[in-house]
Amino acid sequence: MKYAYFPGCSLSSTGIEYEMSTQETAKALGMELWEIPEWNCCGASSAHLTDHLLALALPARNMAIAEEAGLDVVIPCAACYARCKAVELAVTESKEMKASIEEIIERKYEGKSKARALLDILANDIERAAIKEKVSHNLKGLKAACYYGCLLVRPQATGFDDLEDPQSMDRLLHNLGAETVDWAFKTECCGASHPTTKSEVGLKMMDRILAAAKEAGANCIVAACPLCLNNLDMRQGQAEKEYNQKYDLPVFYFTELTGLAFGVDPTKLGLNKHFVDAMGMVNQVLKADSRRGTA
Amino acid sequence: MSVNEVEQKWEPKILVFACNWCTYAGADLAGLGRLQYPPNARILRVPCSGRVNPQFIIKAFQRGVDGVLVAGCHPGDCHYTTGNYFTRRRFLLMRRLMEYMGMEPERLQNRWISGSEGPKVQQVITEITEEIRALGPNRKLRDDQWNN
Amino acid sequence: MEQLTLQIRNMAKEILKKGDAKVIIGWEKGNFWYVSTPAFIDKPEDAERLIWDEYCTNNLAKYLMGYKDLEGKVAIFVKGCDARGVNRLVQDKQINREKVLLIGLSCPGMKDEKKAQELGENAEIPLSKKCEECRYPDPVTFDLFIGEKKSQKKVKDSKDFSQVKEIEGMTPDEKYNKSAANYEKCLRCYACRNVCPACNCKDCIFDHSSKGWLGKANTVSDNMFFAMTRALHVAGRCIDCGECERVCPVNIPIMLMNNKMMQDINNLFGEYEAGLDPEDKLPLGSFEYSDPEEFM
Amino acid sequence: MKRVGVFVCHCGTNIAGVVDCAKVAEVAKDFPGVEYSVDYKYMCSEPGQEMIKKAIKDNRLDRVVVASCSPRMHETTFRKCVEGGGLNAYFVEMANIREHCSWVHMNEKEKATEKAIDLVKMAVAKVIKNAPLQKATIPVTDRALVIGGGIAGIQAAIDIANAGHIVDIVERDPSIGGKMAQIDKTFPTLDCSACILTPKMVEASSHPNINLITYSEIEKVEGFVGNFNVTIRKKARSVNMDVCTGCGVCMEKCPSKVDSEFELAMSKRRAIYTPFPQAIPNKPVIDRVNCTYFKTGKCGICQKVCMAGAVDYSQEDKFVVTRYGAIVVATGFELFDYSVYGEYGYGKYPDVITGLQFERLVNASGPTMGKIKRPSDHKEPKNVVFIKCVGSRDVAKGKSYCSKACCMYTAKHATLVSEKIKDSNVYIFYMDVRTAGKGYDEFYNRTREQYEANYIRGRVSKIYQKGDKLIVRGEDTLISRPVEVEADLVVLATAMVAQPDAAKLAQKIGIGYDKDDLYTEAHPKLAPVETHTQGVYLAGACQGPKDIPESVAQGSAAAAKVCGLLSKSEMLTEPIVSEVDERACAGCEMCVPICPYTAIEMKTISERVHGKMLERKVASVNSGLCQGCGACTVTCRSAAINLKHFTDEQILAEVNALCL
Repeated sequence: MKYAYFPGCSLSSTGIEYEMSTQETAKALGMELWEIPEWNCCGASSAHLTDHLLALALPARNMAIAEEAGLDVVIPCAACYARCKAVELAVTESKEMKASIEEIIERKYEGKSKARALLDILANDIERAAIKEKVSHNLKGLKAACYYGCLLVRPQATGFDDLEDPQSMDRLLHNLGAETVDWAFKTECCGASHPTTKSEVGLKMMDRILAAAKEAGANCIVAACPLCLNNLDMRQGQAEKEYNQKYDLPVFYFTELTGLAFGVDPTKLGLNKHFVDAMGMVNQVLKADSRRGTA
Repeated sequence: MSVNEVEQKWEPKILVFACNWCTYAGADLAGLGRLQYPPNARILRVPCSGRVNPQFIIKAFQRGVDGVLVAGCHPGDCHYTTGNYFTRRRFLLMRRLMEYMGMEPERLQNRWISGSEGPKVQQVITEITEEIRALGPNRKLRDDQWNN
Repeated sequence: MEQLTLQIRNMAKEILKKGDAKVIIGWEKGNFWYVSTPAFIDKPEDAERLIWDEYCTNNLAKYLMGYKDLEGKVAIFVKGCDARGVNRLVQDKQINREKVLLIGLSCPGMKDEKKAQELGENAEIPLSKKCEECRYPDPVTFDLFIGEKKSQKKVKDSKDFSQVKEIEGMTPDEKYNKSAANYEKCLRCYACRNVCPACNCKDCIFDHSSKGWLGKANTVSDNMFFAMTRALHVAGRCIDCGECERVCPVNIPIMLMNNKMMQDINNLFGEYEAGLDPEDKLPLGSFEYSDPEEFM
Repeated sequence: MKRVGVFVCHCGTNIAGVVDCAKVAEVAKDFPGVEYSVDYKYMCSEPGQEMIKKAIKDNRLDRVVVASCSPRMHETTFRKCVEGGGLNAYFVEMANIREHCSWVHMNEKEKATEKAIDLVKMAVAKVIKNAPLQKATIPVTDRALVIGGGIAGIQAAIDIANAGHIVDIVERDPSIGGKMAQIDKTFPTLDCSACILTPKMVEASSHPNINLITYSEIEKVEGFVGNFNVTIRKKARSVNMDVCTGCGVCMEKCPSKVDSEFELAMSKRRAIYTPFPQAIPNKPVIDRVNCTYFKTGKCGICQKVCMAGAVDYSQEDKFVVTRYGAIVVATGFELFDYSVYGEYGYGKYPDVITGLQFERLVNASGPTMGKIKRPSDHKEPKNVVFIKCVGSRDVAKGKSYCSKACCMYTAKHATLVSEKIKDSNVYIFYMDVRTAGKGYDEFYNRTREQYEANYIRGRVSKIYQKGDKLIVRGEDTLISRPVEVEADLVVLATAMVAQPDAAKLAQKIGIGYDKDDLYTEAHPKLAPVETHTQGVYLAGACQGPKDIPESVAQGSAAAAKVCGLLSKSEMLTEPIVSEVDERACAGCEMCVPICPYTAIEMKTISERVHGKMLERKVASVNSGLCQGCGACTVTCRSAAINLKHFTDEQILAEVNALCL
């Protein structure tokens, strides 16, 4: 399986664990990731609020390069994915739009090369068996609240799973031996863009999600978006203070857990880089597993 | 009389196929309302626009009409539920074929005119008459034995 | 092709011997090296007459009409265009698919017999026009097959309407003069109709001057009525085999009309290619509420 | 050669004031075939008509053209007139020189006269080719079929029966009554639904002219107006209706319990059951899917306990064919399946229920004896949220239309909650409040003011379980603020939709249905209960969402139509129908799908070809079904199918006349 790879800006900075774990997981699964040369920012959040055409042209350039190479594009970041998918649809739906985009990027983009979310591929493309056979460490003991975030499966057009109650990540984690909880906040906005500007709004939105996860009996949250994870992980402390709660819910990337289950060294997955301690739970799980192994 | 006299005396001859339930009734309504329009159109009554065979139109041009209007109920209002949907398909194609053969598009027109649209009858027939007048007499497809 | 010819003959013998079919429709060599004509074989020994060469241009489908009431099966050799012709007749309820045995042959594209006549035997003979533009050299339906299933002939992935576009670009008068010039030549010999698999009426309106559709006199006006009416009658049903144009003794570009209809049907009612699936709804035998609205 | 008479009418000055009628009559004399031509003040008047009749005799005329007003006005008049003159009624054509000429060209007398001449010329050319047509008479069977035993069907049946006609009601459920039987109270009067419905059910069942055919379905419908042959499938009841006394012992003793359809799965019924206590007929059926005996061959308790020996496991489905003159379709509606709404939890929250379930919860004979208890823990809810337009007015996930009754029944539910549960709070999320109807808006206002229901204008974006509460989140669009309600019970006003098999039934009967499978009326304004198939009428929600009064009204309307049809023993059919020239028909079947009335079917004919008999298929027109639109004629390449009175030849003659 060879894919063009679009990491997007955050994966080399705040989302470094996502990058590390994505690479490790891909390696383990024999996915070849060809990083798009000279890729540019997808323009998420800022661009499409200012200029519709620009917002499509930015990701279009990356997609075009991939198309020239004849590859579909795999994208870990939910925001980047949404933008790339948007342009793929835009050019296939309207000849006019295609023309004006191609004029800007001075490249052809037919929409032949498809934008694919990494989660979609892991959960829906790769055979259940193929995943299971790679699992060396069963993640039994994890009760994960799968958190898809607001724009991975929305809107219907760009999404690849149910809008209100998606299941892809749940399926993937089950294959890794983890439990997942049924909760109502899978696609609720985490307010990531508010805490700095309107913390009372942002933190409230976040607190809801943490509370709901706890109430549903989860002992960790699993995310598929660097911004969400950053928010839920880094600002969990603030939220706890604000509403004097105690959640201590580690927040994982689904790729970290996949890598972990495949037997990759936790530090190679960046599991030691979290704000809410993740290693503690990781070690528990690993210990429990080895115990089961010996027993 | 001389040729250009003929030309001067020439009046567009327009044949209108009108469905009995909508357009024909609409034309009656125009009458009741005394809505004046040019006397060039001759209305031929058919039960449904779906009854109008494109072959009639070619024949009409062969015989020497200068323009043809095929009119029926609006989509969804057909007295026979679906007749006008077939009319629409047939004439979307027919009009393109006529143009392709060299007929000016104005010479074959289609309209949806309901039984309540007297004013539309007036407006449409006026428009078409003027368009055809501007084009002049039709010689295309004309069968010479019908030279009048 | 010699090799295939032998297979064809053997298979034909077999079929007749076993009684799988009463008659076999194929091709045999005509009076000239550049002519192969339809052959109708009903005795095993006659199978030797059958051939397969680059002049088997005729679409055989229409000949099935002659065997409608035959008890037992008719076997027929089909290229791409013949097969679509058979589908046409099946969809028009003229023949029963169960009663015909289709023997598929993938077509390399046939040579232009008129050119051949001019250029002579050892010249390089070009493909005939219908084959140039053909996009289905391989039969779309068959029961048995002889030879390679995939033709070597390269085909365009979409139909070429450039000639139609060319005409559409002209002014009305230019258009009219062109079509009038074409149909001035028409003899109304009806060869185009007789060869056409889509022209399968029991009783053709052009045969009755009494009904008032068509006068007896051969006038440009009536010729054009004939041409346009026929174009409308085969619209959405023409299987694009180009036989009408090939057989026209005065070389009228008849496909210019049929292609126009095909193009517009695609644009107006969605891509459609007749003769691929006899179960399809006919473009002019159906409608969509969402059809383009121009009439207002 | 035909001998045509032309009669030009002045219509007082209406025509003569503009058109030179004398000239028209004069010129017409020279038209081919015209033997006699005259103008007169009022052709439609008594003397005018006499003049025509006389002219026919004196001049041996065999065709007549009247140049006057619109045929839509006087065609029948002059058809009668020429008939009186001894000609076939269809030997007259009219030239419309008033509406289409004198009235619209008042200032162009000369041109108007020319046009009038042309119009007469066309009419003459056509009339020469007119063939004699006879209105056929077909017998009308004096028996009506009502499909569906809901309130609309019951009302229709009673009215038809009272007019003295025999009516059969076919109901697929074991009892008549329909949805109304499940409803607790009716708006705006709040009188009990059962109290007003059951008398009607009883009246229907005891009426000498009405036969109830319950637990039965329509299998096949053939024939046409006045003569429908309907095959009815009587499902095996496993209970002999003639001997069963309806004592109910079997139902008490039956060991296998299953969800009750009538109670919407909120309580159990037995495998041998009547759907509800007031069921009519009040005799049980065995639900074979869930019956232990039919599943395992053991049990048989009901048979043992039945004193009358009515239980009969050996019964089989029966098919009966009956002939009807008219059919009323009153198959009603189903409720929209709201589980497509993820925001409402895909139906996984037990305390999110539908309005109809709520009806059962407040109903004294319902699963909770009329006490409002929520399904999950049978606690009495304090905060109740109602959400309107669930599946209605939602192009994305539901139906584009408004279900019409929801605004009112939600208001009704709100009042019932606050009447039955003191210190309860009611919240109603709505898009618009539509309460058109007598006493309706007043009711809605009472609900707001007197019962203090909180109406919140906005959609609900999410419902989720938090402890034993349902958190309902939405937006109040009037103050554009998010709102959150901690609810104990959520009631959804789900859309009224067509029965799942509505389209199938429509195809059996041959009536039209729209994109939502609702049956289409012949005309949205002027023929709201007729269908395009003569003799078939619509009543109730199968044609579109309706409340009870509307359904009842339409039931009576349909009944009136049926009575009009059945009041005669014979009916005339319009002779202007298509006909097939079998010699020319190639049997391509192109015309068959075009016909909106399924009037064209293929038939096999045998003919002698070269001395041997051969069979082939040709189209044939059922003149009872054909309405004469002529759409088929254009699809026939060989012009083998033609429309009488509007034949190709006639229309061509008019075209030619115009140009000669």
